[in-house]
Amino acid sequence: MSDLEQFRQETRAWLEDNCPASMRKPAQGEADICWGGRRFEFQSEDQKLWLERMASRGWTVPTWPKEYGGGGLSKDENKILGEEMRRIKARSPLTSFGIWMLGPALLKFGTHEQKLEHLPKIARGEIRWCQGYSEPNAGSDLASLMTKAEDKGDYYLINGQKIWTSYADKADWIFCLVRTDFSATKHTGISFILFDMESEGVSTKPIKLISGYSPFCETFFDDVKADKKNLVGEVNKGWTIAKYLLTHERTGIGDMGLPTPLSAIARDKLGLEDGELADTMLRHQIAEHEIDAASFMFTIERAKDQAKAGGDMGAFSSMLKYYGTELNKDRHELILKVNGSEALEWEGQFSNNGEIARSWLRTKANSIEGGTTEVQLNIIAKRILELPA
Amino acid sequence: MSDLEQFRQETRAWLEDNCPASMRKPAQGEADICWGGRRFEFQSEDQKLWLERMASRGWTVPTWPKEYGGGGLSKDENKILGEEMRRIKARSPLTSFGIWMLGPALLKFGTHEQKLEHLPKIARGEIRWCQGYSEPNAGSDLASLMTKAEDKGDYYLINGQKIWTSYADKADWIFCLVRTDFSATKHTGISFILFDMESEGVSTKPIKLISGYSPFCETFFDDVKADKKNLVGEVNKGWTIAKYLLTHERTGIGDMGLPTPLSAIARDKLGLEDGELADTMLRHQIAEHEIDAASFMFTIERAKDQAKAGGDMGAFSSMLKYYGTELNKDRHELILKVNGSEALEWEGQFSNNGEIARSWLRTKANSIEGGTTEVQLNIIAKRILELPA
Amino acid sequence: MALILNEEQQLLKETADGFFADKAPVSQLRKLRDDKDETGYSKDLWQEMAEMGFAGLLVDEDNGGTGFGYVGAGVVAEAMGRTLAASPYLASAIVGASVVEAAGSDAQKAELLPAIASGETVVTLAIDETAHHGPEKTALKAEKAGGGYKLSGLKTFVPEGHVADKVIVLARTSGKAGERDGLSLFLVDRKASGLIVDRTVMTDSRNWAKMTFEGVAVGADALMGTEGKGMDALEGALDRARIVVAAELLGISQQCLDMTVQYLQERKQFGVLIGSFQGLQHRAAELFSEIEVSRSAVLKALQVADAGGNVGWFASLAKAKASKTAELATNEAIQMHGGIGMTDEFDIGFYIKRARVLQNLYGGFNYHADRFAALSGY
Amino acid sequence: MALILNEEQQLLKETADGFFADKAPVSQLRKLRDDKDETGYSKDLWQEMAEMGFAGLLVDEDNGGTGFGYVGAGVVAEAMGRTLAASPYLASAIVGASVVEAAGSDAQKAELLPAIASGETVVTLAIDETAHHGPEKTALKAEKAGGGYKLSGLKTFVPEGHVADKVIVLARTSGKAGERDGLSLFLVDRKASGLIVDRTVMTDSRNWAKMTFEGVAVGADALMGTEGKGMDALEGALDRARIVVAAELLGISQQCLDMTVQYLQERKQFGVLIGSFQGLQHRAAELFSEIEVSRSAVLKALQVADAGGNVGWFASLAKAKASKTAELATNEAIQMHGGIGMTDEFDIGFYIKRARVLQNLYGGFNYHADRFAALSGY
Repeated sequence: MSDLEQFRQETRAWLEDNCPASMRKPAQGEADICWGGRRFEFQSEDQKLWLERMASRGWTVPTWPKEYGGGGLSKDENKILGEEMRRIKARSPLTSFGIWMLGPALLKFGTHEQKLEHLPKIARGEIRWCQGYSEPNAGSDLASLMTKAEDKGDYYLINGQKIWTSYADKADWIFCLVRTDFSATKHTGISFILFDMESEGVSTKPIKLISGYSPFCETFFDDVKADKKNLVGEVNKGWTIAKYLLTHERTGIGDMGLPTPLSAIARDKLGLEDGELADTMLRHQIAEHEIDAASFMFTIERAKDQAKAGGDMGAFSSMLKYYGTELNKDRHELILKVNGSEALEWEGQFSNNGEIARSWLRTKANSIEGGTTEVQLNIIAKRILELPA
Repeated sequence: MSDLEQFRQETRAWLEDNCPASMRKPAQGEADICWGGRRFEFQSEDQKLWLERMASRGWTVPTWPKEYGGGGLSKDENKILGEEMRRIKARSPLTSFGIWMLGPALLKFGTHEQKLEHLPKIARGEIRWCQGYSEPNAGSDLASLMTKAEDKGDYYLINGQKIWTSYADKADWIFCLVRTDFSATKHTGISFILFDMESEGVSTKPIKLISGYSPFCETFFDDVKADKKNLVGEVNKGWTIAKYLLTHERTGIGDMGLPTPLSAIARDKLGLEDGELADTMLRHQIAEHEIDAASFMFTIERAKDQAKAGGDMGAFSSMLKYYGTELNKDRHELILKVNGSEALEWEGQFSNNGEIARSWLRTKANSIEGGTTEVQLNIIAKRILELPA
Repeated sequence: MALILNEEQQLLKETADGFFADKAPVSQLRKLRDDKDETGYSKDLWQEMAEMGFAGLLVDEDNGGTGFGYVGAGVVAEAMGRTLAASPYLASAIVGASVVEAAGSDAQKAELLPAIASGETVVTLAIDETAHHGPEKTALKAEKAGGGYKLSGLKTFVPEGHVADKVIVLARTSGKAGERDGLSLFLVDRKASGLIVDRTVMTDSRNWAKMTFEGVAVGADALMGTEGKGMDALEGALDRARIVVAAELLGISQQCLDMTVQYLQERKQFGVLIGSFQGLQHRAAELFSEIEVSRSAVLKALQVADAGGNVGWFASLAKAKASKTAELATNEAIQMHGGIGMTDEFDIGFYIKRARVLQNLYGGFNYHADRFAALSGY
Repeated sequence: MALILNEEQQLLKETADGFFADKAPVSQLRKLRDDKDETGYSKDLWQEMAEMGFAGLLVDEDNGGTGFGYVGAGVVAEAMGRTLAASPYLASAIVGASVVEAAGSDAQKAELLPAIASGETVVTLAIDETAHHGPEKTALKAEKAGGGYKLSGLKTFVPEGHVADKVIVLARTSGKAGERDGLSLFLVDRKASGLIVDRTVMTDSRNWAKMTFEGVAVGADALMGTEGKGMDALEGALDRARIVVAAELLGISQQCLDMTVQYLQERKQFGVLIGSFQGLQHRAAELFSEIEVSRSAVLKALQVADAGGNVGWFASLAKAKASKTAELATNEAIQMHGGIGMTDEFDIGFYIKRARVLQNLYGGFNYHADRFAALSGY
């Protein structure tokens, strides 16, 4: 038996023994997702147990080195773990910006001390992170950010304001872009720093969205002190890290997994006549959409395979982000049409408090957050097609 | 009986007596259109007779003053003439760039002598005009044209090259934009001048298009002498006249009259099942198209009524030009689909030598000639929406 | 007739624009929503609208209205679309008045029209029973009983149904769901015994109602028009209402464009005004064009509605085109505003929400594109 | 299997790109057209292609081919799309070979496959009888006669039908037009008595043929596969051909983008490079994205074709997506090139013409979107 085969058998057995039954069905909504953090309220004993057991093996972040709380798995082992988890429909034990974003950045740009300090807490779900990038006058144009960090010897004094900080009101620490040199041109003079959201001078204010939800905050820094040891990479060179992370984020947003096919929803709602959707115009629109959606799904597959084969994703991730988010907006416009006036309820049990309409409105942010569609198209035009500025 | 009623009766009687029977059915194609000019070959005696009779009353240009060869009709009388001609399906006796374009410009900007010299010949169909605007390096960007006109005392010496000159190889005279001041900024220093295409130094070369037709030419000027008396308006102020004419042209191209409804073509080709087009997807696409087309038709009606009521068309004509040409391109893509592989024949009697395909290819120029779609959108953005430069 | 507003209509437009900007800015709808107002509109505003004559535009002078007609009604609806003024205008002054006018007996007209015009009585129409529009699909039954009728079944998504005084109900007196024949119109009191009304708060913060008819008894005089021929009377009135809905959608689209253009003129990014980016300029110019083209379809349809007769083709044209344009306008407005457009604090969200409700009301783009094709003979 | 080209396929791609750029640039097609060449392709080129192994990519080694498979066939088709190389590749090496492989008897395979692979024999398929694709619509009759069959009817738009040596004909042995059952495949010599072939010059300057069968007699051994079950064998082969057509369309789209981007990088207007206008940048970036997304659908379908089995869903996906993208790419290329794109002297016109022919061949976007929906169960 090969090592990998043995790993598979052991993994299967361990999961069988350790994954609670209630964790063996897909998350039904926001409430089923474990974000971790100091103030996280577990939805159930099982949810807590599942996190602890997986974290004990480093399997919340399977490919991170063991010394930083990871599982130290090889790519092949990680693939097997994924397969085995899917086999029993096991939920992800932990979801966080620490895992997706800060972790990869620290692994690449952090010092050994920084990794030792922060990564294990991410892996165990003890600290929940948020991202401080956008500012009121620097939305798509991150390079013109104004939040100031003054060098005060062993700490930086931070003043300024961030906006669109996802879940800042629930986060414990922030990774933040700040301007450390105001005389420099836009992209230089920016640094990447970490600090505790409980520091004096930090305050957050949730932003109510048109969907009625408040996943984002305005975040204010008023003479906040950030220890110098938490500056990641070189001072004034934070832009390099930010760019690296944006690429990660883009790939994540473009790749939204496989939702229920639109046509299945339509079949349920509208029924078939002679094997075809009763509404022929909607059938046509859904077919057009699904042709794009299936082709896009294969594009993600191709991009991943290309990356595995050592290809450089580069600005291709901008294409995935742009195309995926536009598709998702289109999908939700069609879901509205499939559901007719029922989709337009906003309150009441029948419609689960307007879930269809609120989800539809939520998608409008897809092509704004994480770099607008316009910014992605600019990047494609300039970096891939090499069109002149 | 009112004057207008009397005018109607007299007009009806005159048309009845003077319009040859063969001129009482719509033009079937290019060959049926009378363009006039020195070298025009009449398709029939009737065609010639009809032009002469109408010209004798000034009714080839009914609203132009009588002293310049026009009919001197009031707006109301002109409307009645149009109605009476449509009543018997009388063909237009004469079509020309002189009537559409140069005439209105001369009436507005020309001297009495210039009007006396040129307008009657246009009215009688004796001189066929072409328009010399675009140059190889000044397509959408007319203001950067390079054709040079040097002041030589009583004439200008013209050197340079024009492109996209419609029917230059068939025209007798040209109205032409030339640069008279090279030190001036782009829009100033341009003059509007007329000269004979038989002048020494003028040569033309038809451009073969992707449709296989050659309606446009390259036109070369090599030391051409143009009499100063044929400069229209002030020297270096030709841009004002060009702009006035472009607006005229735009309105003309946007307003393409009512072609056979797409749905009628599709009904003929594809047949109905239970009263609906057998191809449901094509039916949907045609309905979408026809909703836009009908709405656009009413937009032309509204624009005309607004103009009649004294409203200023202004940049609205850019919208009509943009929308009308894009619609027409879409229409021909759909005609291809309706006709399937038959539409893709290029030679042979069955397809009338590929008429469907050639017409489709012809439409691709709609959104380029007379100011590209991009230029029209720029104009709307700047002049109507007042967006910053 | 010239395809422009005449002087009288132009004056009405200016009056309406001024009135709603002054009396019913978007902040009024926001407040109603935040207060969880159970009416969903300001009764004071509605009274003022009635005093302005807006409730009686479709009611003739003998019955206390102005008889201004559909062009006028559309002009006022467009103004309401620009500020999202909430009122039972559409339900009562447009749909209610049109159906009463088309199907009512002299007695019903005399009773209802003056009350509609004065704003005293709110009338609404209950047609749909499923999430997708289609009058012919009506299954709600009206059986003869005791010299009158007994109504049983369900109506859903009835605009302002929670507060309407009178409900005009499309019911089946014979045949089966899907058939055009056998449908009849009945005038029912909202407080009638056996009629259960459930208020539903919709995405646009307005209120619709579900109505359950548990054997609601009405007299023979509740029948409007000829039994079994309800669709003949209803269709023309409903088509006219669709055109007025299209006019409100037009107001929404125009307002979205105006707000967006203003934002593009003021917002800076990368050190320059974002309105100078050609990508955004072209999209704004395309949107402008679509709105102007929609405007023509709507105005033409309103004029034809005033001229009388069958307006089905024009109504489907206007509703389809205005719906498609409103979808584009609201989506582009949100996207071009960037993050700020996503916040509840900013007004644009109210427009996209109202737009989808109106797009869907009495048939969306697909319904009307299909009907347009059918009425065009293909 | 990874959704990328493997080393061997990558090498083939580079070879094919180099070969066609060198041996069959667009100027070759232009010359064939201007010379009114009655073959419509260069026989020398075809012979060289065969020597390169391009004619035998789908033929196994025992029969003289390379057995490279569909991914390889698609890679070569894409390269041909980039230079519009004219040859009977699609008709003979793809469709011909696939159908013979799927439906032919051992004897037929032994006779035809080596001859296809060597380029010696050109085989084509005759399906359609009207302007709109639909194998089931076949009405051309094959009646039993004298131990064999007699074929009567019309086939139209047969690619390279004017020069093909052998024609595989879909004919009806029972049932009526519209039915899937009752169709059979026959191998007919183009020069058979009673077969009238009319060459048609198409928009793309290539040649198709109309074929009139006036009681063409063939032997029993002309039947390919089982009588009445022709569609079962044909469908898989036809679907694979559709995917290869999609690959050629992909090459056209890519070439249009590349030419356009180059033009945008070089052409000045208003004193600046037009490629710096954001309006054009965004449209080019959108086109790039559509092409990449199409590329994935095409490659996936080619891989599934090589894996064997039913590929209908993938074929319709790839053909629909590639067709729609090619329509966008050719239209955008023409528009962004401005006036020069309209001239015959410039090459872009050749691309838009070839694109529409291929979009239409074996079913256009609508045909395949409809089929995609049906195969997806709605």
